[in-house]
Amino acid sequence: PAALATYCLMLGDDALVYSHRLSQWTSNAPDLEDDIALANIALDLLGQARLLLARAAAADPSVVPVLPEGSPVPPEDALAFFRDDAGFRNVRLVEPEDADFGVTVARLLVFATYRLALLERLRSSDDTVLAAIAAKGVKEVAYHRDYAARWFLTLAQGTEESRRRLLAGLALVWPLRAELFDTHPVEAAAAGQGFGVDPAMVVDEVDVLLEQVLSVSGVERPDVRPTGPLGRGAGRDGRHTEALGRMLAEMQVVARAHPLGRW
Amino acid sequence: PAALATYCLMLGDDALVYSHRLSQWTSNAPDLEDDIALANIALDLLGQARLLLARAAAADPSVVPVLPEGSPVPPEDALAFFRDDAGFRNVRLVEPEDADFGVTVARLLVFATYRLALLERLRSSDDTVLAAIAAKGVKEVAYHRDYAARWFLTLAQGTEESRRRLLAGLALVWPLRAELFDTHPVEAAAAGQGFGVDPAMVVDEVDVLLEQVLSVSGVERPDVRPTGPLGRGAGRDGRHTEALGRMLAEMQVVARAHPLGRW
Amino acid sequence: AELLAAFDATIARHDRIEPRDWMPEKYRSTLVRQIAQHAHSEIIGMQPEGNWITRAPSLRRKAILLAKVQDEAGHGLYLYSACETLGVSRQELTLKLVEGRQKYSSIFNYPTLSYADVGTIGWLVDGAAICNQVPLCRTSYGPYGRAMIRVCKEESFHQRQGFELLSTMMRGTDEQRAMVQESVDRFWWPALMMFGPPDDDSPNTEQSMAWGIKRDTNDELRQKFVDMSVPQAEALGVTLPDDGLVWNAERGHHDFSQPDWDEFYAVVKGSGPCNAQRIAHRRRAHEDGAWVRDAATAFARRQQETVQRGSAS
Amino acid sequence: AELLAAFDATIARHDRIEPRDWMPEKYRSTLVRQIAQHAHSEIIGMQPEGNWITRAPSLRRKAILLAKVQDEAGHGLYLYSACETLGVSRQELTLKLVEGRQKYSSIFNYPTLSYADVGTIGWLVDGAAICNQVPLCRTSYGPYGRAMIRVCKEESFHQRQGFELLSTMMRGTDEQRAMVQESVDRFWWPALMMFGPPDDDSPNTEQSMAWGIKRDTNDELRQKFVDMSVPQAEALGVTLPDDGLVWNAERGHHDFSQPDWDEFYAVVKGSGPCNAQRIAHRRRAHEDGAWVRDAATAFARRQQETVQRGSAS
Repeated sequence: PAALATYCLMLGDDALVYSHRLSQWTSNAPDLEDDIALANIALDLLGQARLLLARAAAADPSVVPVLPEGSPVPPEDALAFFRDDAGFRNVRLVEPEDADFGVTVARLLVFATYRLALLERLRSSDDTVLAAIAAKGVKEVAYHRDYAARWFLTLAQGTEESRRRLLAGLALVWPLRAELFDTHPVEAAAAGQGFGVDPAMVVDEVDVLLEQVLSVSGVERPDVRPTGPLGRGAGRDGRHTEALGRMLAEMQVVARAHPLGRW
Repeated sequence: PAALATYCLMLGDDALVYSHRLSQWTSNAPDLEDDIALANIALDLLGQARLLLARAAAADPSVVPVLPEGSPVPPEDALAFFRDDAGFRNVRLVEPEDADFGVTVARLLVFATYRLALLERLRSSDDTVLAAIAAKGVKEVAYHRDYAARWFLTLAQGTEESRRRLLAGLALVWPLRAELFDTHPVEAAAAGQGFGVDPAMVVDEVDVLLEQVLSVSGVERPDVRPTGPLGRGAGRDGRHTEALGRMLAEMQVVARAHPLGRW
Repeated sequence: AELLAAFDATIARHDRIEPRDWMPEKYRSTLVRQIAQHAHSEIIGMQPEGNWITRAPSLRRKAILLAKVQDEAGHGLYLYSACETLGVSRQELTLKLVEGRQKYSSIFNYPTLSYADVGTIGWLVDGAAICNQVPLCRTSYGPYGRAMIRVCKEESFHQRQGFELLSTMMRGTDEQRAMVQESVDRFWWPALMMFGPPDDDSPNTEQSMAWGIKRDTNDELRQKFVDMSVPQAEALGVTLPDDGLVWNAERGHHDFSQPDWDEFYAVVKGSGPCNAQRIAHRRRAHEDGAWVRDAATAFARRQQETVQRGSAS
Repeated sequence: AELLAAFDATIARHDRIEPRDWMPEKYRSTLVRQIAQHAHSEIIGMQPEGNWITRAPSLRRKAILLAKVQDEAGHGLYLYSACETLGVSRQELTLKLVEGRQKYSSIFNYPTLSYADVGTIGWLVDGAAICNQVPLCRTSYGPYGRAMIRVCKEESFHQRQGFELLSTMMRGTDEQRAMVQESVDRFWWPALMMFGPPDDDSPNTEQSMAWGIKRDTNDELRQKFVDMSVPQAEALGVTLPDDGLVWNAERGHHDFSQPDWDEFYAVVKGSGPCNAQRIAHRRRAHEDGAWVRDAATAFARRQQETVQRGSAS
């Protein structure tokens, strides 16, 4: 149950943090249609995050931060708003704030391709709750991937400027890709126990899918070094980028000011 | 003493908030010399803020937020880190985050011209502490003004792009100018009691000084409406822009997480 | 003259004018101005609430808020489409907005300063908007009326969500209750101003009513809103900040004080607390997105050329 | 040959080479590379600490931190000036930095994750830097040596401030003590790596020492740093994360474990946790500032033209 809870936090935090980043596009997107689409993606991921955090709390209540007596804060919110950055288990790919739409398209393509491959396998999880979450998520994330792939092609083949920005964005995102497939002991245990997926099992599939999008767009893989771990750990161990702490300062400010609040 | 404390908070919060905004240029400025100069200005204002907040706390300890028993947090920090946005008494001019150096130069020019005029008169305050703070501040802010005026001329006469950005920045800042001179009852009381300055008394002087910089730079006053109050109040009443709450979320996050901490 | 007679007859029947129908130029331009303002209001209206998406204090509230702001973008989209049926493009209207040549609802020139404002905007601002808009579902121009039906349905839902947020907060801590009251104090008067100036000062009302673009006067709608809000405020346990607010049994309505109409006109003219900020935000987003829209256009053109070359060969 | 003899004699006397003096090309290029790397390290080094300026938990600490990061910018400035005396412009070096063609100290490729990191960087990172740099005050190239004297003086001050922050936090709450320990755990090994690879793997050391550019070997300096840090850690009450760290009475030094040199080489090659982020930040700031620098250049040119026209007439 501890491994199940941590595994759910990993998948849930990926969704939660990335949803937050995408939600920052609201009222800032290049066009109304994209404002709506990005909000949709953020909403889908937020929904997945809520189910996954709730599953984590149910599997092992000890992962939920303890709040003052009488606090009506539900477990999903205690997890989202009362953990410090070191308690988050997401990969670092989802943390940075994007400087422009080019970075967003590149990041979403990589993230959605990876997550879709995971969720497809996770539909046959031994944990029926996880399997159900995955089944719902597959439909959503397939759309996210298509949206990103469509824009990837458009920006790559649009104007010189759009191509330049897309390539710059891809170069920024690409180094964070390796971490996705670097199996964490909890992921290994989750796969071993039949409720999770070892991400190393999807590395080739993701690679082929990304290669297809890149090649149809006429884009080469960036020649950049992967971002290494921090000492012996990375995002899944709670070792994050500087961006996460700043993000949480904003995300958690109201909730933390009112630990006994009802919302 | 209540009026003295509030008056000190007004001048102190102007300096504190603007210092914070300028400090965000650190490692982001157009050139090393400007990185250093902007940090210097931020440091000067931070120094003024500390003296003014301390004076406010000494004049009327009831303005200082009450912290948990045993908290070693000094009054200046209780005021800076444990008030909510509605407790801040700064003008709204100093709150927004600047999108580029053009806005910063325009804002700094307006702010420093205004503050210098205030501090010059405040040197003859009946409150000897305030008078001393002002005497020190005049030398500092005179430099801030010169720095801004020099860059204003340079950007206005530099390239088409720099002129365009400077004018856009000026148009953004200009509407927030009227509030500076809109005498608040506390400012009126401070002037009446001989320890403060009625900002309405410096409106013409500031206007002439700004006009000089604009005219030597060949820049017209922007044709924009002043930003009005919020209901019957504005910054000096604790009615701020949306930017301040976001700024405080970041600025106060560590201090608030450790109300009993020593730093 | 024949065309005008047919138009007048349609209006008299309370039937709908459709895009292909002939219409007087003044009717068309009045509609364009009104629908565009409405569309702009939805788009600018995303900002004050959007300001709190990243700070929503629970995941449920974050989802509700994000979905709501997304709905506003959707409303903007259909309203711009309704305008396009009258021959004006979204691009053109957006330029007018960011250059300050077309207005949007003044309520969005007030800042959101606490999470309670999200609830208050839902309850009072969406509530006032609904009072204004429900009659527009029966408006004479077809595409506008149909857009309004969908908008109103979603806004009622938003209004209930806003009320529900406030009512949950009122069952929370003392601080939360104070936050709700402070928020209502700030938004009550601007909400009353949403119905526009008193009828005596509203010169366009008569013509708009004759054309069936508008169906009630400003003061009628304002009264309706006050009567509706008083029992809701009681149910919440908040005090509406008007000493003059009392039930008048004779009129069968609440008496209430007039908002500060000087403030109203100042805000309309551009001196609200957030006018400059809202326009600057919209302009920045529009300009920052230009390269993406250009890329999409260039890509579409290239695709089309490829297809054409293909069919030509 | 005569020139070379004079140069060698100056070096042998431990006297200083000055910009106007003849020097071997290899000496010049080695110096440029070393000084540029050092300058870049100061500039990139602004980021990890700058990350906490807006979140400093007291106004006093905010002032100290802001002043420190500002000093780093100042150090960068004199070091770039020292490079300019060797005929290489700041602009040129900055381009090499943002294009990844010149290195900076790998320590700055680690993130700062809590406010304790500000203290740890002062204590350990500046401490290690001082061990590396004090000998450079006597380095053979005059402008570099003089810059280093000023840099070292300021860095000692920063080091004491860092230690003082940690020691204050250690007298605070349990959470603060845990924060300090966690920070020291993260930075200890990277700090040891700051002295470079073991002497056996450090091919350039010999030539640099012969030229008086460098005065101690990597391992000598690392040992000195460990010996210095152990009693300081005890005074603070933190544990250095090395089970192999013990006093060796025979050597009169502490024995200690080797850091993970694979990690070191990976980070040097670009795979540290923040390499990409640091360079992207610097590049963005440089590009965002281009229009301002262009304006200053254009303005200066115009001023000069005006003066020239004035004197010509």
